[in-house]
Parts: sequence; structure tokens; C-alpha cells
Amino acid sequence: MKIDRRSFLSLGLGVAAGSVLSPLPWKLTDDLSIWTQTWPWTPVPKDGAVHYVHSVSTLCSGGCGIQVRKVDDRAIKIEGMEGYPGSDGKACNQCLAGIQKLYGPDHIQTPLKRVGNRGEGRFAPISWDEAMSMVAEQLKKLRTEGKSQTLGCVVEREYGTIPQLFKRFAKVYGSPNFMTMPSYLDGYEQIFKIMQGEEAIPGFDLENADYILSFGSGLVEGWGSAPRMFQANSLWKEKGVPVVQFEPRLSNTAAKATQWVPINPGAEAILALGLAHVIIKENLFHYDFVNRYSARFEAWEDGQGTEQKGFKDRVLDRYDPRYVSRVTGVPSSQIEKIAREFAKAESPIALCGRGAGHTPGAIFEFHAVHALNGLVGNINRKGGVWALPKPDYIAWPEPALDEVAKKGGDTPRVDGAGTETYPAASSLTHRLPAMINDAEESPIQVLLVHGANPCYCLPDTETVRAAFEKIPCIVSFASHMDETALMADLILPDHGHLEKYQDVPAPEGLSVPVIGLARPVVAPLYDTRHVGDTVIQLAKAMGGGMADSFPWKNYEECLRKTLGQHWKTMEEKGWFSPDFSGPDWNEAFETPTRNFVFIPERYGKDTEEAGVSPIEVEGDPITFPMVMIPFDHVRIAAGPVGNAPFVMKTIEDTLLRDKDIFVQVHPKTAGKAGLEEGVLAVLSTPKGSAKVRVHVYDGIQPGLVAVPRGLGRGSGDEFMADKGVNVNRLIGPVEDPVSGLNAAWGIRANLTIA
Amino acid sequence: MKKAADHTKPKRYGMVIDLDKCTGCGACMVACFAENNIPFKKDESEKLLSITWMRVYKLSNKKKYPDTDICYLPRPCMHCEGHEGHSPCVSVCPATVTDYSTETGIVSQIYTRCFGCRYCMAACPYHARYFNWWDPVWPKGMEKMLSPDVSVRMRGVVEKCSFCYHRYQRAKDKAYVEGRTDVEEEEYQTACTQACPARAITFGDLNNPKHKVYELKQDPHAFRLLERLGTNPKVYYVSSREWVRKSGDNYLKHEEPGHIATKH
Amino acid sequence: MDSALIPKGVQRCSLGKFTLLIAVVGAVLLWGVYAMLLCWIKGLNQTNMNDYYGFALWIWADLAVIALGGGAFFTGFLKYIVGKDELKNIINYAVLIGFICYSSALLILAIDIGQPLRGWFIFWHANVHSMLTEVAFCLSCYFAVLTIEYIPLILENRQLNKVPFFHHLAHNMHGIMAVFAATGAFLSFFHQGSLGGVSGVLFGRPFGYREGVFVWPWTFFLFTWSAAAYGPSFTLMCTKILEKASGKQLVKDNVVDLLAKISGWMILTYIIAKIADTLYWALVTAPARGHTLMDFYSNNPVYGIWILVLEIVLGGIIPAIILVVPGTRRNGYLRMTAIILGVIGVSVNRWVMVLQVMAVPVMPFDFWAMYYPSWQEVATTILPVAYGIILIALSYRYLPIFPQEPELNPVD
Amino acid sequence: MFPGFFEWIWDGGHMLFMGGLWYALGIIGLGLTYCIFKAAIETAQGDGEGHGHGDEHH
Repeated sequence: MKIDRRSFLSLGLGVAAGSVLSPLPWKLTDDLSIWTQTWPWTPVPKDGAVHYVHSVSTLCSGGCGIQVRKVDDRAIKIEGMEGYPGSDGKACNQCLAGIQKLYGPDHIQTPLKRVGNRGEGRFAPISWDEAMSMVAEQLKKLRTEGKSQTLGCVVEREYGTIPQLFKRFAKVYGSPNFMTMPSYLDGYEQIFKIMQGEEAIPGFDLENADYILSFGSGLVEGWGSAPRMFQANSLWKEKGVPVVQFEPRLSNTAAKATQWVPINPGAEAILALGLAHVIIKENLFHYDFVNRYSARFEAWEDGQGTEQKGFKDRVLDRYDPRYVSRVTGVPSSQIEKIAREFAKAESPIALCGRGAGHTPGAIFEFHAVHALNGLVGNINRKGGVWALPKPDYIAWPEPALDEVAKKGGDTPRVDGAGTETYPAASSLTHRLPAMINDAEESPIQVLLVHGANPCYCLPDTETVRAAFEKIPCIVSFASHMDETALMADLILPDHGHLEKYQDVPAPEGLSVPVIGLARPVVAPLYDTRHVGDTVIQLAKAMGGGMADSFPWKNYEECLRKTLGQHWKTMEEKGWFSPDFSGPDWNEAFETPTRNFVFIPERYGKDTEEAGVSPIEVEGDPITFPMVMIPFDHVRIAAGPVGNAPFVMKTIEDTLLRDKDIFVQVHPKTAGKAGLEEGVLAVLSTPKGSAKVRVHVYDGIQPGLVAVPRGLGRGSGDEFMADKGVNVNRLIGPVEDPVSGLNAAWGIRANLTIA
Repeated sequence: MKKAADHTKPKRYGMVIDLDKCTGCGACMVACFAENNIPFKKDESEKLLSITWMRVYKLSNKKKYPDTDICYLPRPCMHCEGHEGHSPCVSVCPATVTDYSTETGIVSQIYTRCFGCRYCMAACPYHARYFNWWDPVWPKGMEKMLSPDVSVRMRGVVEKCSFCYHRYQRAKDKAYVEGRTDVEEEEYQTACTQACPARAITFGDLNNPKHKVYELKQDPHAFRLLERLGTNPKVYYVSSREWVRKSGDNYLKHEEPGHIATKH
Repeated sequence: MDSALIPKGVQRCSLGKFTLLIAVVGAVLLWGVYAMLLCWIKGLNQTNMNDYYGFALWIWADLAVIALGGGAFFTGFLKYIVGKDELKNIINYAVLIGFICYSSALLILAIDIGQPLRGWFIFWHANVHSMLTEVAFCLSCYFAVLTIEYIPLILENRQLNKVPFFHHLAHNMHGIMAVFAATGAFLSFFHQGSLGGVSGVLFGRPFGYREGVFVWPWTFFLFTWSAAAYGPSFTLMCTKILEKASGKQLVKDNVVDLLAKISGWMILTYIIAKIADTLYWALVTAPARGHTLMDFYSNNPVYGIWILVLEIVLGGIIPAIILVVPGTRRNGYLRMTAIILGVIGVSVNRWVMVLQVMAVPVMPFDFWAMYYPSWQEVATTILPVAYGIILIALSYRYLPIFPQEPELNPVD
Repeated sequence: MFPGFFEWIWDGGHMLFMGGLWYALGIIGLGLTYCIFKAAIETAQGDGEGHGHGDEHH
């Protein structure tokens, strides 16, 4: 056939018509659409058998009781565990998103040895045997050199078998330097010691309280156990319990409160004493408690036989509402009104610990606030503040100490806690960096860090880093990469929080003691080792008396034996609550006079002379005309562990946008500095400066710059790392001269357009 | 509109959210993300590109210091009933992807049918609908956390809150096995309701006098968002604060909330 | 070289010059194609659209080109149904422009949807209550009609017409073109209207929402009307551009005048209806939902009341008056000004009905959402323009588009 | 789109919409078929040159 143009065209048309009429194009179209519905790069979750595992999450300080939904061997979702004390079926954001920490990319997978410079983040995997012998060798060497006291341990909290294993390790090794991270609980601990003569932890019967005075505590922003506090808050709403929030900034807690009372920052103690003034003056205090169970309310004789003014007269002399109003900025009419309402309530309770309580604050504040509770007699009573005994279920036999241990153990602590200067303190870890930096040779030669993240959480992180640079050997037991692990020489990774057994004395602030049991939800994913096992094995490797002090085969045996008869209950229920009935007032206090002491021994004179004035913050007002205050936000974890991706996703765009943190300033403050919403600015403090964005917020006192805590993580997964600024980098500690605690509530600052 | 199944009474699942209790903690969002396989990107701070079936808005009374006040408002899909099931989004979807069930009152979404025209997003005044601008990606290993109950959405489709419909199915299956025709109130609760630590969210059948929501929605302080548009949403809010109630809808200067006749 | 393909009796520029033009425009086209491929392969994250701005530049471009392409159906309607025979001298060009506009609209839609490979679900799982379904059906059908109207033109190319089958086919198609044109007008009426309905039915968006009759909001009718009114203006504008580019008069003045007059009267009646609609909306519809007119035009960096003035006064009243009054209409400059203002006016209307609808906050605690397109969106929106220029250039060069051209420009 | 398909409903809206649609499609289809067939027949009959150059059709 001759192919001319005509037949070619016809052929083309024929082919076109033919293929349209054939099923081929339709079939292809259909196949393509099916392909788009099953793209191979869009994961299809595998189905399987569903079951639940109960556990306790250790990601937050509150210790949320959780149940984990599993499909076959995969953990799918975390929910709250019904009936768990405090959290009762609920959990905080961090714990709810905990599975992302389990499967997330920053889970450390194997022991690591530093190969780059300190903090550079270059590590090489090594075997467990190698890692363990390296640590053991270091420790042996130090001990033979007679420098056992230069071993330091930093953990987040003191209680539970794991911190106690570290404490015991340090003790038998011969070092007093077992340290915990600062928190408002340190303030309460000291207050119980000096006002009630007790070694105790605070419990707050908030569910039964009927009037809440909060001196800047972020009641719904991470103070105590978050889910418990949310539920308490809802209960208050249902019962119409008044909540008064004193705070310079309209926080979420202030917004939820019945009444937000803006106050000059740092003046909380004065305000508390002003309230006390009204209560005393108008005879509204609890007569029975004050007259029969307290001391030094009235004038008293000191050891030298000199008469000292009592609490009553001191308060009446100095803190009349007009003066207090001037210092705090709270109108005196309001002070009077609140004081009356507070005193007339059945079970009023006053609380302190700023924000989520990451910084203790001045002991005066704790004293003034606790004195208010004393005035209304709401101590160890329904709806009041309880002094709970420290967890005592860990009853290991006293270890036998050899000469080195005794000698080393008797040396004064590096952080100064428990020394003559700060007798009531048990840990002052924020003082450690300065001590190291000021010394020629670091007083800490080997530092073991578990569960804590001092390089992120301690104030003035630059100084902390400098101090850590000076420590010859840092061993981290982190399960996830954090700022401190980055500074370590060796990382002996612990199992993740869903991969191990652990006792969790929890939840914080609950008025009954509870011990929860965290248990493995999934088998460990990587070549990690339970930190308890690591410590026990290290002790065994040290040999001699040290090995004998750790008689357990492994951690699980240690835990089972420690919990003894309770183990079964805990396995079944997930927790157990030791019997506790608070003693009556006549037996409750263990001060020398067996009374609640309004003016503690050591503090009497100091207060008398100096009075209580707001804690001054660092920096000169001319270079730094504003004042920076950190604040806690409930969607940002400010503790050792940062936000999981899901929680990052909940952060508002007025706190973080892309990599920029927002600081909050009042429109007037912004106007004065020529700043507008969203502009880039430089926030500088005596400790450093940072690039920030401005959020103009009506709910903040003019002159302040509020910075959210918990951002600016220098490590971790891509979802949280390098976003925003770590406020701890911009603020330094201010030492409370009496307690040694960090009393800083802010720092002077300046905010200028970038 | 699907007709109600024969043997059970038609339900209208809905929520009552107590804004006095809500603390804005965001646990509802986190629980929702985990329950529904919501993807997450490196940067989620651009909220207009961030998939949050449940989103907690922050409201302000816009007053000056110290009279400033704020309130949080969790916003799931409102599962609007509109007029006889004509919710704003259902009637506009060209491919019958989204539907109002007269059996449950739930507005469904068939991801594999959606071709991503986003008309429904334009129709929804609550911004409850989200588009998958990117392929969902889980870092290596993290796909282990995906729930088999909810399919993962592919790039290019719209998604939204389903009132955890898979939980309803699960509850119904259970009821069926146990020889019951109906699902009990506590058997079917959404993930956000379950997670809300303030117990601010109550979920149930608005038609059923035995369910808590039935009573709660009649609170004199109850309101719904943008009622005046006639969307007829099934999520109620309760607030004791007047300015919050007023923030729930648009009012002319002389108008007062509660005195406006609304459609439906 | 290609003289055998060029229609008899007309003069065309050299092939080299022509190729250069095609190459330059082709480069722009390729840029657009590259952006289009990016959107298809990487997804719509290439755009600056977001969850508040699900409809943006593309949907505006879609609505605008369809409104402007309305010249095809309305001129067809006037010629074949009303019987304005003079319009045969411009109908081919109107059809060509319509074809370009509609094919562009379909292409843009194919880029705009998140799952183009299953875009046909709109037909398969059609929800007849959706305005978009109506749009899709009528748009595709009317595109088929436009193709049918365009095919005989192609077949009239000197070489193709030598094929007897093509010759007969073209002849027969011309023979029953009135039927096609009538169908096209019917389809156009609906899809132009449905496009108006797209925002008009959004009762969740008080800025776009309008009341109406039965299932159709007022915008349904306003859109059809405005397309019929402004479409011919756009045809005239394109004619003018081509005349400028070719340096020849292609259509006689009386034809232009007639179409301009019709367009003018249509704009006038439309703008009266539009003003009535705006008043009713501002005074009744919006206040019933708690909004005042100024809520929609304040507290944001872009949308002020100026846009309403631009649309209605500058883009409506003024061109209507100029085109209706014979004296001003016959003034070439004024006529052109009116036409351009009209084209701007209708484009602004479509912009407002898409982008401002998205921008206005509805929840009282929400905010004005602002948006600017990404380069990929701009490139894919320019793509149809480049494609249109190329198709017009090719058609003009090789097809007898303008019957009056040989007469107006006799070749020596 | 076609009766009998998944989710097909016979209601007023459908009848109106689909009625209009198929009516339009029918006209277009029939018109096209008519033109093509007629052209094919005319081509076969060879009276291709019959109606000149059809300028009147423009």
C-alpha cells in the first residue's frame, strides 16, 4: 500500500479512534487512580492483636500513670491510666507523646565514646565491655589517688531506687557529692526543716481546699503533677472555690483564676506578709493552732536570753497594707479584702514556687507563704499543706564503708549544701559551676549524670558549659541525646522510659504518698542497658566493699527485693500507696519546742535586721532598663527532656515561629523601644544576648520582658533542636544568702530592634 | 445523605466543651495526633500549614493591662448539621467525598476519593479542614507508632476530625458481638475527650437524654460558634464569661448574644 | 517557506521572524511547564496556598479566563440565535479565544487539584449538589463544543482543506453550527453561573454568600451576565492587540462598534444588577450574620473599600457609559479605555469573589489571612498566556480567522 | 454518573442535572456523528468539489 499523506492521516485517526474505543485508556486511568490511593511511599500501618500495658511515665516531673495501646509488639498510643493517684486516667502532653521519644531518632542506640571536642557532638560507638571498663578504670584510679571525693553524681530527683543506687554508689565510693537538680521542692524541704523540724516533702490537699492563694505558681502550667492540677482546677470551678493568682503577667493560671492580681515581680514575700498583717491585726488567724501549736508568734527569748520580737509584732510593725501596696503594686484595699476572705475560708491554702517551679526562689518567700498557712492553721489538715515523710520503702542495709569512703565522705560538699553556711540545704547544684570555674583544678574529676540535664537546665548555661569543660571525665547515662550527654566523654545509654522497670515515687505535690511502677512496654529496641544494672555492675567492677554493698544480681532483683511484698500489688495495679495518716498537731512538729515555729532559729535575727525586701535581680538599670522574667508554658517542656514532635506541633505561633522565639512585652514597653508585633529584636542581659521576635501582649506589666522557658534545645531531633533560645543562657543564679538556693526570678535586660 | 440504619434511633453525636475548665494545655491535640496518625514536619510553627484536627485557639478580650483576659477554645470539626444535613462542606464537595450521616451525625471524609480541590476548605468557616500539602513522612523507625485503625492520608487530599469514627465502629462491633444493638455512652468517646486532663470536653449523643451532653448543652451559658451562619454545629461551648460567649459569633454593635434569633 | 500553508490573499511576516516570536514566547511557556511539573511531581507545597487559602491565584485565573472567554458563547449566541450576522466577521476569533481560555482553565484546574490523576472522580462520584460538579461537567462539555467550533477552522487550512473528507466535514460542521452554538450557550449559561455559585453558596463565608432563587444564589446570574457582558470586550481587546501586532486592520469598524455596543449595554444592565446585589448584601444579608459592610474592608493591609469602587465604578459604570453613549463609543481611544477598564473590572470581581472570600476572617477571634503567590503559581498562571499567544499566532498565520482581512488589506 | 452505579440516587436534583447533561451530550454527539457520516458519504460519492470553497460559511 502506498503511504501518502491521506492514508497516513487516516491511519493516525484510526489509531486514535481505536485506542479511545478500546478499554486500554480507561483501564490505565483506573489503574493510575488506584496507584494514587496506594502510593508505596505512604505507609500502611500493620494490623495486629491489640492489648494495653499499664505503666508510669517518667518524662514529666509529675509521673503520669499511663496505659499504652499496643498492636502486636508495637506501641501505638499512650493514654492515662484510670485510677492512678493524681493523674487518674489523664496524662500530660509530654507523657501522651511519649511514644515519639521511644521510636524517635534521638534515642541513643549504643554506648558512645567522645571522639570530637567537648560538646561538638562527635561520638564513636563502642562495646559495653569497653565502656564499662573505661569507667571502672577511671574510678579506680581516682580512688587509689585518694581523690574519691571528686566523684560527682547529678540526678534529677533524690527519690526512687535508681537515684538511691547512685547515692549509695557515691557513698561507698567515698564522695559526698551526690546532687539533685534545683526545684521549688528544695525550698519546701528547707522550710519544713526550719519551721516544722521535719525531713519532709510537701503535699497539698488541693482537692479539699476552698480558697487558693497562689504566689506566682503556674498551677495549670506544670506546677506539681500537671494532670492532677488540671483536674483540681476543674474541681475548683465546679465547687466555686476562689483562686487568686499573684503574678506580674497574665499567665494561663492567672486567666483561669477567679482573680488575677498583678504584682511587681519579686515582691511575693512582702505581699504574703502584708496579708499576714491584715489577718493578725483583725484577729482572723486560727487561735487554736497559733496559740497551742506554734512558737514565736509572740515575743520570745533567744539563746542569749534577749527578748526577740515575735512574728506578730514584726509583721504588724513593718507590713501594713499601705507599705505593702507601695512595694507590691497591689492596692491596699485588695490586700485587705483577699486577706479577710482567705482567713475566713474553711480550708484556705497558700502556695508558692514560681511557674512550674524550675527555680526555687528565696527562702523568705517560702517562709512568708508557709507562715500564712500556719496563721490559718491549715497544716496537716484536710485541704491544707501536708508534710509527707520522705519515701522510706527503700530500706537497704547501711553499707560498710572502708577508710577511703569514710574519709572522702566526710569532706565538705563541693556545692556547699549541708555545710555550716547552708545547713538546711541538701543540694545546691546551681552553685557547682562557679565552684569548678573558680578552682584551679576541678573539684569534680569524674561526673556521673543520670536523668538530669544540667547543661540545659541550670542557670547561666555558658558558665555551666565552661565548668563542664574543666571536668576531666563526664559519664552520661542518658537514653536520649541531650545537651549534657553532648558534653560527655562516655555515654552509657539507659533504656528508654517505655523499655524498663523503675519505681516512681509520684506524683509531685499529692497529699498522700504513692509509689508507681514503670515497666517495660516494649523490649529494648537498641543496645542499651538499664542504668540500675550499669550502676550495680560498675560497683561490682570496683570490687571489694563496693561490690558487697550492691548484693543484687541485677536491677530487677534489687527492685523486687526493695519493694518486697508490695511488688505484687504494683505489678497488678501499677502502684501502691503506703499507709499514711498525718499526725495530729500535737505530734506533728519536730522542732525543739515540738511546735510550728513562725520565726525559725537561724533566720530570726537576719529577718529582724534586714527586713524582707524584694530580691534584687542582677544587672544595672541604666544599661538594662527592662527586666526579663522567664515563664513556663504548659506546651513547652522545660525540664531535662524536651518536647516530643507532637508537643512541638502544639506550640502557638506567638511563642515560636520557625526558629525564632517570641518574647512578650507590654505595648507601652514595645512602643518606647520602637518595637512592633513580630519584629526581630535583640534581647540582652548581663549574661548574654539573643535574637528574638517581639510579641506585644497586653497581659504583662510594663517594663518586663517575658521569655518562655524550654526552647533553644541544643540537641535532640530536628523537630525541637535549635528552635528559639534557652532562657537559662540569659539568666544567672542569685544566691539567697540564707538558704543558698537560687533566688533569681529574673534579670535586668534590654530589648532593642535588631 | 445516608439514611439512618433501621433498628437504632438516629444519633447526633456532639460535644460540649467547658471553656471555664479548659486550660489550653493542648493534651487534646496531642491525643488526637497520636490517635489519628497525624503527620508532623520539622517546622509546625506556620499554623496555616499545620494539620491539627483539633486546634486550640487563644481568645483575648482585647482589653488593656491589667483588665486583659484570655481564654482557650478547642476547635474540633463542628460536624455541622446545617439544614437537614446540608453542612457547609458536604454540599459543596464535588465528588461526594464528605457526607453527613443521619445515623450518627458525623461528617465523614473518604480520603481515597478526595482529589484535593479544597472547595470544602473554602466552605468551612471554622478552618477545621486541612490539606496534605506534603507527603506524610515519618522518620525511620517512627512509622512503628502508626495506628492501624486510621489510614494514613496521602499527599494532596483534605482531612479533618472524624470524631474518632473508628472508635464508634469498634464500639459497635463490640456491641454486636455482645448481642446489643446500641453503643453505650462510655463505650464511644473521642480521643480528645478521653485525654482532656481538665475534663472540659464531654462527648455523647445530643439526642439522648441519658447522655451528659444532653443536659450540658442546655446550660444558659452554652453557645455554638457562628450559629448565625446557619451551620448548625454540634459542638457546644460553655463559658461563664460574657466576652467569651460574645467571641463565639459576630454581632453588630447594638446586638447582644442570646437575643439573636438564629437559624435552626 | 511555509507559504503553501498560509491562507490565500493575505500577507504574513517571514518565517524567521515568526519562529523568533514563537521561540521567545515558547521560552516563557517552558518556564510555565517546568513550574507545572514541579507542582505535579512535588505537590502543591510548591505554592503559597495554605489551609486558610485553599483557593488562590489559580482559581482566580480560572474564573477570570472563563469570564473573559465568555465572548465565545455570547458572540455565538448573538450570531446564531439572535441573528446578528455581522458578527460572523469576528466569531472565529471569539471562538479561538474561547478555546484558549477554556483549555487553559482546564489545565489550571488539573494543576490546582491535589490529586490530578484522580481528577475524573468529579465525574465518577459526582455530587450534583456541588457547584463545582456543575462547573466540571458544563466546562468539559462546553470545551468539547468549542473544540467542535474550532475544528472546522483548522480544517480550512489551505492544505488540510484539500483532503476531501476534511473539506466535507468542515462544511457540514459549519452547516449545523447553530445547533452547537445553542448547546454551547446553554452549557455556558450554567457553568458561568455555577462558577458564580462557587462562592455564592458558601453560607459559612458571609463575604461570599448571597441569597438567591431556588438553588441558585444571585452570583449565579451575575456571573453569567458579567461573562456575557465583559467577554465580548475581551474579544475586542484581543482583536485590537492582534491588529497592533500585525499592523493591519482585521475587522471592520461597524463590527467592532456593534460588539462594543452590545457589550456596553450588557455591562450597564449587569452593573445595575450588581449594585442592587451589593446593596442588598451590605444592608440585609451580611448584617443578618452580624457583619457590617466595613468589616469586610478594614483592618487589613490590602482590602479596602477601594477595591469595591474599582470593581463597580471604574470597572463597571464608567465603561458601561462610554460604550453605551455612541459618541464616546466611536472614539477609538475611549472605546479601548472602556474595554480595558471592563476587563480589569471583571477580573477584579473574580479576584474578590475568590481571594477576598478566603481572606476575610469569619470567627471573631480569627485574623485576616494574607497571601501572595509563589513563583510556581505565577509561572503556571502565565503558562496559558504564552500558550494562548502561540495558538493565536499559529492560527492567525495559517488559518482564515478574519474573513474581512483580505478585503481590508488587499495584497498587491 | 450513570444510573445503577455505586451511590446513584434518583432524586430531583439528579434527574435535572443528569437530564440536562445527557441532553447536551446527546446533541453534541449526534451532531458530530451526523457531520462525520455525512462527510464520509460525500467523500465516498466524490462530489468533494461540489460546493466550492464555501466562503459563505465563514
